[in-house]
Amino acid sequence: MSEPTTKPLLRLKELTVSFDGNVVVDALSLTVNAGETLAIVGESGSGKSVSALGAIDLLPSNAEVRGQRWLEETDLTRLNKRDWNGIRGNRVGFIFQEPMTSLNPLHRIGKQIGETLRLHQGLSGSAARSKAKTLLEQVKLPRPDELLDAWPHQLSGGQRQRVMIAMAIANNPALLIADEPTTALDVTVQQEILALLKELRDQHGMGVLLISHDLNLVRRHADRVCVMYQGKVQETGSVTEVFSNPQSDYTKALIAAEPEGRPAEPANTTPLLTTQQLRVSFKRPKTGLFQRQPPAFEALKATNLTIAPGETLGIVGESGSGKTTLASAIMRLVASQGEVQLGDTPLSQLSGDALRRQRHRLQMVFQDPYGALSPRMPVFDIVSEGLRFHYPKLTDAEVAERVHRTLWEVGLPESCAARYPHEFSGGQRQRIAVARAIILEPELLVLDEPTSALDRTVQKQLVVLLRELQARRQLSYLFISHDLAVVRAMAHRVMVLKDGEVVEQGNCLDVLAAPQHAYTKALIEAAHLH
Amino acid sequence: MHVLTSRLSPITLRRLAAFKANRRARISLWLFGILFIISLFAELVANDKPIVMQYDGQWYVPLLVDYPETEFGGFLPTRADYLDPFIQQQISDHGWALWPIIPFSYQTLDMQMTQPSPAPPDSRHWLGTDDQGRDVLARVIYGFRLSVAFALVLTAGSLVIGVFAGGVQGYFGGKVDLIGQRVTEIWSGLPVLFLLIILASFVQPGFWWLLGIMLLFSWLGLVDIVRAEFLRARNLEYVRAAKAMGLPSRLIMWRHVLPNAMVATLTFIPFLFTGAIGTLTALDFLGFGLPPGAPSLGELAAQGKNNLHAPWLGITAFMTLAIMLSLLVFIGEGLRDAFDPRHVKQRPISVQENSAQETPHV
Amino acid sequence: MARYTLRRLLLMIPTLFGIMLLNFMIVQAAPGGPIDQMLARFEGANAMASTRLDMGGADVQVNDDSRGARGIDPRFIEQLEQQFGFDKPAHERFIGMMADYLTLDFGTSFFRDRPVIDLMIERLPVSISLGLWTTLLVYVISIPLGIRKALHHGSRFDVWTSGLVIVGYAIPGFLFAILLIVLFAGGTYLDWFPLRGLTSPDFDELSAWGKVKDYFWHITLPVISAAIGSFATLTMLTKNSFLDEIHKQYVLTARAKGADEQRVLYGHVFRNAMLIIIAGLPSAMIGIFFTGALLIEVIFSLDGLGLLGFEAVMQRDYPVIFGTLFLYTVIGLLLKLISDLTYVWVDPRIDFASRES
Amino acid sequence: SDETVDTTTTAVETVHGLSLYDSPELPEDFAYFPHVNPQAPKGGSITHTAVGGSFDSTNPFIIRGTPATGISQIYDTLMASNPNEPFSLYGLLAKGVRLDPERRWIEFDLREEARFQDGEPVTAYDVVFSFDLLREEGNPFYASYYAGVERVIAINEHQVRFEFNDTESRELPLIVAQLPILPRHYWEPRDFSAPTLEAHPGSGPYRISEVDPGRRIVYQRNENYWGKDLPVNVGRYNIDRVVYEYYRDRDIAWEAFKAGLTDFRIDARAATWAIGYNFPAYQDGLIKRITVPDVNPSMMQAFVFNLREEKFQDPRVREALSLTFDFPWLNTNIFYNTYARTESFFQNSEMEAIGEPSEAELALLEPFRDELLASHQSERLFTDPLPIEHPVELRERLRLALELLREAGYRVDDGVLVNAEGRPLSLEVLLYDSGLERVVQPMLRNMARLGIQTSLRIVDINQYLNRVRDYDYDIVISHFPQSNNPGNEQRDYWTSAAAEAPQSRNRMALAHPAVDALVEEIIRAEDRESLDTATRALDRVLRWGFYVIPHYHSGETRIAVWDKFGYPEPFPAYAMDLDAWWVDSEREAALQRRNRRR
Ligand SMILES: Nc1ncnc2c1ncn2[C@@H]1O[C@H](COP(=O)(O)OP(=O)(O)OP(=O)(O)O)[C@@H](O)[C@H]1O
Ligand SMILES: Nc1ncnc2c1ncn2[C@@H]1O[C@H](COP(=O)(O)OP(=O)(O)OP(=O)(O)O)[C@@H](O)[C@H]1O
Ligand SMILES: [Mg+2]
Ligand SMILES: [Mg+2]
Repeated sequence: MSEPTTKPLLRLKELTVSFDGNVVVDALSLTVNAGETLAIVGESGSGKSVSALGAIDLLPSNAEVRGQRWLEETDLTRLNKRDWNGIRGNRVGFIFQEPMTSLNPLHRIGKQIGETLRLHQGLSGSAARSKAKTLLEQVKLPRPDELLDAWPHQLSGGQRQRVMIAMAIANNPALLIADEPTTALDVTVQQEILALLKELRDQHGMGVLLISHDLNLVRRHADRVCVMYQGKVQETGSVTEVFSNPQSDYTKALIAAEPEGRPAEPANTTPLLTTQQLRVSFKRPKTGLFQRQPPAFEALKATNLTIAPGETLGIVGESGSGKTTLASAIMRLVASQGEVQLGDTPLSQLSGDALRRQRHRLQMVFQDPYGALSPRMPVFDIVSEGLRFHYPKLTDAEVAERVHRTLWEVGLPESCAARYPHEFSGGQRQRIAVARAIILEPELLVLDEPTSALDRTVQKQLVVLLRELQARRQLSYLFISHDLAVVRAMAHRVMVLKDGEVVEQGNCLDVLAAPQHAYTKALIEAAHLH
Repeated sequence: MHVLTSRLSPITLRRLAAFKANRRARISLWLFGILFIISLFAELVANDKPIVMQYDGQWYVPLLVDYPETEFGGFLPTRADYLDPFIQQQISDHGWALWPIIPFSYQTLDMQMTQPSPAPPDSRHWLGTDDQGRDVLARVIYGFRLSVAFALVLTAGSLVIGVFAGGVQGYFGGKVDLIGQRVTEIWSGLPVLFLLIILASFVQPGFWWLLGIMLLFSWLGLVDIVRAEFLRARNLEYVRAAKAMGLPSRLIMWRHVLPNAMVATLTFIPFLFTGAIGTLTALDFLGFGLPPGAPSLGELAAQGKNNLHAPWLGITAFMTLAIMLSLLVFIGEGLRDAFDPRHVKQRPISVQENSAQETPHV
Repeated sequence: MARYTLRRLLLMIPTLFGIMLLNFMIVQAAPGGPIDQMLARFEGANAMASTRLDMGGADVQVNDDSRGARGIDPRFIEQLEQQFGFDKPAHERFIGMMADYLTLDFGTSFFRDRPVIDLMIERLPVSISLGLWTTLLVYVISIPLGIRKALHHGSRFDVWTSGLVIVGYAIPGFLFAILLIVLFAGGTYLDWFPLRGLTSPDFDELSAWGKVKDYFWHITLPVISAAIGSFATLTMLTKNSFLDEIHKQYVLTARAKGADEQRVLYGHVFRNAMLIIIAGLPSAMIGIFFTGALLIEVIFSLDGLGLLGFEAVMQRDYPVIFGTLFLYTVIGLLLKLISDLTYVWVDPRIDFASRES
Repeated sequence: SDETVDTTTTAVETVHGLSLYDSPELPEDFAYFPHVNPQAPKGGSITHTAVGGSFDSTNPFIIRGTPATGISQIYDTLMASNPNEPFSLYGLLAKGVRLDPERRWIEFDLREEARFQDGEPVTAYDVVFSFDLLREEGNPFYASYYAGVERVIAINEHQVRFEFNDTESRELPLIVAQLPILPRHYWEPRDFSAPTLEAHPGSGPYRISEVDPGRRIVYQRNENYWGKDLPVNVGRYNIDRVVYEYYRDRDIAWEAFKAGLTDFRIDARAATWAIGYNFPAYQDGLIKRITVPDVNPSMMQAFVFNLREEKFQDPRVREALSLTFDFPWLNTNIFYNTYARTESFFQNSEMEAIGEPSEAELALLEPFRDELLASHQSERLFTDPLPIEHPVELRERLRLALELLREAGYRVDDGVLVNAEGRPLSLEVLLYDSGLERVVQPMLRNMARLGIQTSLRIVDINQYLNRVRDYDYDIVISHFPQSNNPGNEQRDYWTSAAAEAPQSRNRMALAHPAVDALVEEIIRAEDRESLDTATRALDRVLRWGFYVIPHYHSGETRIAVWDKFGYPEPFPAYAMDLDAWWVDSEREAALQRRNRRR
């Protein structure tokens, strides 16, 4: 680890943020020095993202920001729009928490990265393109040439996150604010990205404000840490200090929290879900409207799997390896070849109404919770909708009761029912998405990275909740995650995907303990499981 | 009030609050409501017969009952014309009458005009008379009611049909779209003017006939935009999520796609509304509109053109339309705000800078 | 996409056929045909369509027959029927007409003895002038205005500009046109602009610059009158679409990149917000070209396509009715296809494939 | 031509002019028409507003195309009429004329110096050609107009002869004398029946100098006009440029006049005339308003009952309905008191019936006494003076109307007027011009007070014509324009034969033996006196029959001009004769200076 200098880069003093009078960040003060990584950790919804956004004036207009902010010698509170444009993207790079929704859906990847370069380096045309390509290579995006011409919706979650990172570091910023930068990345890629950031930090003396709930990561990559709880700073200090000697209760709880335990063994082994030779291919991005269509891209190669009632199948794998695609194929949300059978029902042969009638049996939590929530629906409607439809007999009061209970179970206060999705933190939105799915108590629940935005305490709570549901109702889970600790706590069996192919599968503990495939080995190695 | 608010769900309360916060919208809604209610009771406001009267000690309610002139000493056994000077003389000799504020109905020809019509506004005719000697204000009041009713039904009708047709085509795509689109194309190719001409050769086209014919075509304008918005929205993640939840297409369209695909449609509603009035105007103007004599704002506008020396006709038509449209647009904005999840209380977006400046610096 | 486009192109044939057939049937069914028109002319009641638009003036019914009409020779009617082809049954006429259209022969006007296509070409300059400048003016003003209004939603600026465009919308275009003429071109107040036409009589002798000046001098009032009512919808649509997009996450990303307001608005939000507006442009064009300006044309004595079509309808000049209808329809269908392709171009996520219900 | 020519020709005296009944007033050696100013200066220009929106043809003789206004001034006719006499013609292209006393033929001697504008001489062959051309390829109107002509023969290059098969009509010789002569050499190779925009040559005082469809047509005075010194032309055709400016919209045309873009305007509207003249140019005295008393019978415009309808059979019903038309109210409140009630079908002429019927009239009427008593249900026709004095006051009119209706068997039942069988009296007025709604509505309102169920229907003109042709209406507005010389057209207006024909002008479908006989009497009339007697008798029959509800007329033409013209005063008795106007160059220059300054 490089020696952090003491040259202060970003200083926040008594930063207070409130939404329509509700204080969500209360007098936050912190300093990020050049060449140093300051991590903010804390409970989901504690105001981490809001503070970061507040620091560089990116909050929506119903937010009120008070307090003082300096970037080196610049007083950030006194900047006008033009000054800000010179700073943002140039001296301050920002990686947003929700990579899935943060890219402009109507601009190609190359253009979005190129724009940053053009704005601050004046690069354009082929120069920008080749620089963009280099950046994509740096963030380990596969097929960079092709993906430069891809639209954001053609990228996997992790790929989009890496595009965000590439944009943020494109101009070698002095300060990088990284809000959960690696949530959608598998551990190996995560390692490489963090190494890249470290390299930049060391080379250019970049300061990093890292927001993360992954304490492992924080411990290994941050110099100092700041713990937040309910909008307030609990404690600040060097990583070693805080981790070895936590002061506040919350910090203690946070450090102690670790997904643990094992799911109950399924009673039944007749498979609930079977897939046979399930395959998905996508059209490759085209550069022009009337250009020839390049050959299809096989995102998921013939996959067979089974899940028994009450069983959890964990899916791990490289980012972009086809996990989401597999889930969507099982859910019959993308066009696929091969067989999917749920119980006795051949899902893959159904369509229209017949398929729809089966849908309440299997539910899905989408990887991109923000995008998957109707922006004009208040949370109560979002959560209750499926219930009302699938159980029309329930009275209004019963529905309300179940909605509130479910929200409470995922750790959201009842008061949030009347709010719209955009008024939540990333982790809160993720929990809304989970609540919407579990309230239906389906037979099979497909969970695509359901805990990526959650801090350990909430994560633990959710894992417990899911296991409890499973035990009670014999639910089956298809559980996709990069977080091997969570997978270990949830899954009976795991399946490892790479480049659209299953490279290894087996009993969860066996695989984790004795991986066969080189990729799995690397993965487990990088994960630093305890 | 409290009982009511407590029964409403929090989100409805929140929307109400957002609407109320928009002062313009609130005032516009009130004004529009008042105007519409006044026009609903037009018969009480502007009429050529007294509301009640007493004659030779007897009570009469001419507003509701037609009395023959012979009741009041005349010779015509038909409905009395209370504006006839003879009858007026009789009434004042034998009793009294309570008149509406404007003693003319939309079709009343003033038989005792003081100047040739179109006459400028004066104390007798507050907005003057038109070129047939009818009171403009009375016509505006009745015309407002007629136009608003026409526009209301037409707008609602075209919204329902247009959104449905556009939505279905956009959402399902494929053959539904391909065939639906061709059908709408053929449909929109129908010669409206000729249909009206044919219609006019069978019947005297009245309110409902015109409404029917217009309804056949007015929705076409909406189909394309709704379809475009649905085409886009159906690929969004939350629509996939709704689908994964097992909702039927109609619910997905209704609850998920539509609210997010309604920007253009919502924007157009006030204009559809006035557009409907405009259509009526144009039809009247071309002579395919409401039967002669009907209180139509279109006819007023046409009269304005034909009587340039009587500017109050054109000005009245214009003011009526302008006020009605402004009110509707402002109400529309209020509704938009109310349903906008990100609605911020009437503060320009550029506050970021302001708030930065407010912050005291050290 | 190429296959889809091809399919659409092929489908245009039955669509066109359907439209023509329906129109043919309906138009034939309407009372009063070209023969009646001829007889009317003969009787001296020249039913020029524009009198329909310009009525209510005189105190006596329009009639300029002073020769004293006499009975009509039935042979004359027969002769007319032959001349117009009405001696043949309707389906033969229709098939004949469609066959002619295949060879792009749109026939000759009953009353003017000019090929329909010539009549249209002759009127094109007026329609294009009006349509093009009006559309341009409207788009150039409304879109930035709408964006500005979205940015300052609820501010005083927002309110008064709303008021302005709404008043413009509410004012009946023909009244406004007359008002402009009275104020700026009549004998009562100012006399700045010409009353009529597209160019001056001495246009051909003017220098190039003089021609340009003369043209715009003539077109100013008509364009303003035609445009005045169109600002409102586009402005409000722009505003609301922007309001809808401006809070999305990607806008934040763009801001975080350091893009200035212009870039954020025009480079990022614009494309997302403008789907409907951009895609609607082709149809807006056709609307303005071919139908929009009937009354404006009458008031400024401009002979455009709008008037041609309306007069043809009023005079039952079938070749002109069907010829113009055919051309409009073809252009309309093509523009519709283009606008569909624009959707995909604007938003690559859009496709036209079927979604199972 | 090789036709055999009747040699009786020479026996008939050659004369210099023709008149309908008597001989022409002016002597053979008259120098110029009495009303003209022979010293009128030449030059200047006059700009008219053309009506009709646009034109697309310069050929006014065919049915296709919309012809430009004023084309006729490029053609000379055989003879020209004197505006000071009811119907007298003097030689123009023809220097002499011979009319067979039996009216079997007429011959014209053409002037040798007559030239077309392209220099070619005007010959008898051109006359023959023109006649045949118009009759065969021209507007079918000509075929019927000239139906009484058997054939036309060129006797030699300068003599032409028209032979008639209809020797009854006194008018026919005069009608052919007004035949416009078209150049054969020009038209022979061309298709006459197709509209054209060419500036084709005539022989008249003006030639087409600028054709700009949709905008204007300009006629230029022909400096070398062959006939400029002819007595019929002296002091006329003084203005160099005659321009017709086209405006599609009436109001815009009015603005154009105010702005000085046109300088001559006939005001058709009472309201504008009464209150419209308050703009700067008028206030500065640059515009002059002239009212010219009407010189021809005022046209009868009226609501016409369709007598095919059972309900209008009873004259008492028709009279009662007539009483509901409250003209004084209309005139005061709508028309600024500028109109007068039309009473006669020959209003404003000596042909109008006034007072009690004269002996001569009675002589014509007596043979039909029985039929008339039956159809009119009263003797008034024979005894009462005209005009019919209705009560003026509305209530009194309604009282009378109600009485009449009661007499006719109607009664009011629960506010509704019903006949003996209990069927309500309902009627519909059919219109295509919504501008006249204001004339109809007050009447309908008064009818409603009698308990009649009324409605007004405004349809587009095509449907209107269609329905009118099929007699599918109760009441329409129609016109009966009359010239000073009523003739054949009267058959079309009134006779039972016309009532059967689908295209006739007998809109009321009137079929009455007395009327039929009177019409023939008019056509046969040998002199003015007997013509007037016959028309008066007809007028009486029609008026006492209440077949129409007459409207109103103005009795004068309202002209507004930019003050630069000179014109003959007093105006000639039988036509306004704009051709005798001239331009005062000094005033014109002053106006131009002023307008340029603006
Ligand atoms: N636009 C908004 N309007 C109202 N409240 C908001 C808005 N955005 C965020 N909040 C609230 O502010 C609080 C802090 O949110 P923030 O996004 O900073 O949380 P976070 O610490 O980043 O959590 P996570 O780890 O889940 O991302 C949350 O309680 C959230 O509900
Ligand atoms: N609509 C699409 N069109 C083209 N390619 C696509 C599309 N969707 C996904 N892909 C590609 O398919 C591959 C698999 O994507 P998928 O989303 O399944 O990855 P993943 O395993 O879920 O990755 P992550 O962990 O990053 O979410 C990726 O390379 C992606 O680029
Ligand atoms: Mg966050
Ligand atoms: Mg994924």
